[in-house]
Amino acid sequence: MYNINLNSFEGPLDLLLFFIKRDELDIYDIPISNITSEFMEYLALLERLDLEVAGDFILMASTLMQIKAKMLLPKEKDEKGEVIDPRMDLVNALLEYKRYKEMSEELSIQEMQERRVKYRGNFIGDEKKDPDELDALLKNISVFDLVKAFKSALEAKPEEHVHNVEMFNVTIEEQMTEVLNKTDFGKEIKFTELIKGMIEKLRIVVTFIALLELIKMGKIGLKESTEFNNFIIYGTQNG
Amino acid sequence: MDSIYHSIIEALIFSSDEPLPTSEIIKAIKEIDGSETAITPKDVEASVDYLNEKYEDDEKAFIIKRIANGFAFATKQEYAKYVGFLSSVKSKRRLSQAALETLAIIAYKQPITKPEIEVLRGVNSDYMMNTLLEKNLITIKGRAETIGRPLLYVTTDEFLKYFGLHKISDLPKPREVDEIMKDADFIEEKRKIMMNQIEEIVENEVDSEGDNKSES
Amino acid sequence: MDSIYHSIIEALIFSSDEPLPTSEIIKAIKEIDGSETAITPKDVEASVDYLNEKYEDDEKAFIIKRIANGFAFATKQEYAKYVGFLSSVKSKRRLSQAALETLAIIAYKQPITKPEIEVLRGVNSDYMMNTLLEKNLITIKGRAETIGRPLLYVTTDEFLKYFGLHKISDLPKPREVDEIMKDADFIEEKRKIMMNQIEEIVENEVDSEGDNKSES
Repeated sequence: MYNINLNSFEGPLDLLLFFIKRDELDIYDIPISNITSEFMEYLALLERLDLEVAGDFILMASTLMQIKAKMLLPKEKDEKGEVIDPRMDLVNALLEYKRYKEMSEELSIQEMQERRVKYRGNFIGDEKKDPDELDALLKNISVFDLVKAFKSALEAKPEEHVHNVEMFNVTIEEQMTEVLNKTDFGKEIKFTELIKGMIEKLRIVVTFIALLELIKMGKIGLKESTEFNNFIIYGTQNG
Repeated sequence: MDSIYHSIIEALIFSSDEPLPTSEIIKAIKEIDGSETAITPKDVEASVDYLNEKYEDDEKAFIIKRIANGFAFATKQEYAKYVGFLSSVKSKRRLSQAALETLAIIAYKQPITKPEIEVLRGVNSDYMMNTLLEKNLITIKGRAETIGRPLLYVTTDEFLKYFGLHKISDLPKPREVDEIMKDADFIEEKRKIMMNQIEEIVENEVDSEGDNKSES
Repeated sequence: MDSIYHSIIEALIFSSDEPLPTSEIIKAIKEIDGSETAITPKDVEASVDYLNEKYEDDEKAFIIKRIANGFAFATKQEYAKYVGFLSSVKSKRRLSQAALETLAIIAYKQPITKPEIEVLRGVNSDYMMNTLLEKNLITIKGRAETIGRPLLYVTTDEFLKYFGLHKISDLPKPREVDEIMKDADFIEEKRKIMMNQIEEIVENEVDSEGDNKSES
């Protein structure tokens, strides 16, 4: 990759590392004057192409010039009396950046390997059954939930049939049979579906009592539905 | 048919997102191994039967089923209880989009009443509120002084912990969110075009210098 | 542990559409078979090892992988060509160098703020952060206690899944700065060898991806 592929420079640090590598420079002793002029040539090239030069590159150019100027001045010393190399911060930044650039190579390897692996694709065939102990069944449903669902079912009914006082024969036993038929062989039915089409409040009330009776007998189970004020009824007997 | 194809067919069915028809299996194999590869629908059927016998012998928890004109892996019925429990736990655990939306409104507008939340969301939010209360992500803190004195909801410490925040004011500000999500595609596109242009020119220049060792 | 649990664990992992943590496996088993069931995380680990040995012996096309803090079934690399041809899932574009670089910094230094990332990379990283957030490879988790209280970024489980890692500590350790310049080309060499090994297959994959070749 010694061809200059500008697309692969992720920023000024990357470009500087490229120069260092290409010219086999000692990173701890960068010829700051040379590298600054290389860097400036690159910026000039961008300008020649009439392209907007990214701020990050301009910032680096000014940093390089600052270092270059400092190199010409008498050396500063720290508290211990040791000479401060004006290039030190830049060198540290380059090394730290290089470190993560390496790690991105590692990630790239991981990425390639992982792309060759596929996870299981579809799950529609899996047999699923909710745990069928009574405890688990009623775990998240309280009597309060039942009453709430019942109440909301009643409230949702249109009021117009209130005056139609009719005689109709519906018994708890009949409704129990109906519920059992609908939940035969472990089939499931939503409460709202069960009472769908029941116009008379009395029929809903009787059905509800039938439900309570069947739960008591352990012939059906209830479980939570994702819908508000609804629950799912299902048979616990196979046939 | 070479026995290697048992494993290839196994891999294909395993990784397919849909039940995989015989024709697709043959197509994939011929595409990779060459169109002259001798493999017929009968071979595929035989291979699946062979695999299923092996799973039976080895007491694997899964088999290959014929579903909707294709083959798909499925766990066996014996394990339905366990699998069912797992999936019910999972569906409960995931914070749905609706719950998240409700939570977001409460987090940013707290303290807030349920009617206010419902005006903002435009839907009844009883179920969501219950879910969030159950998960201890929100709680009730007093009543509003307005008519009916509705309950006021606030987020909990659990909420802060979950999102790694010290206090509520640490939530990203709407302005910050805008900034994070702002459409930077434009800038990136521009950069790419620019880079491609320069690349060409620089490569020409470098080539003419003549001293570049070309690797890769 | 009873050997029946091998099959149950197999079924549980097989049926899960996301990596399944040990704790979930134990929970499901105890929920169904009773809380007194004697099964420990070590048992689960041993069971997975046992199952994988069996898959190896029986030349199955898949194994159980440890990934994103859990277990998941996955095809072996040998079948990449075939499954790659079939599926569109992985034909996503690979991450750009800039994205990988930004991710590497976040992965190793998390939690980290955007200003810190930009100092390390030496470039404005708005676009990259935005891309990584959108791909759900990173997310926001709280704020730093420093001036301005900038947002803190961390990697996600999706990140682990994308790179096939079990946990963050599985990432190769970065080398000390001193070592880096001594043999600067070490990792690049390693990558090249790696690349050559799988070049052929990757090319096949790229070919079947068809349309996105603009990155290099």
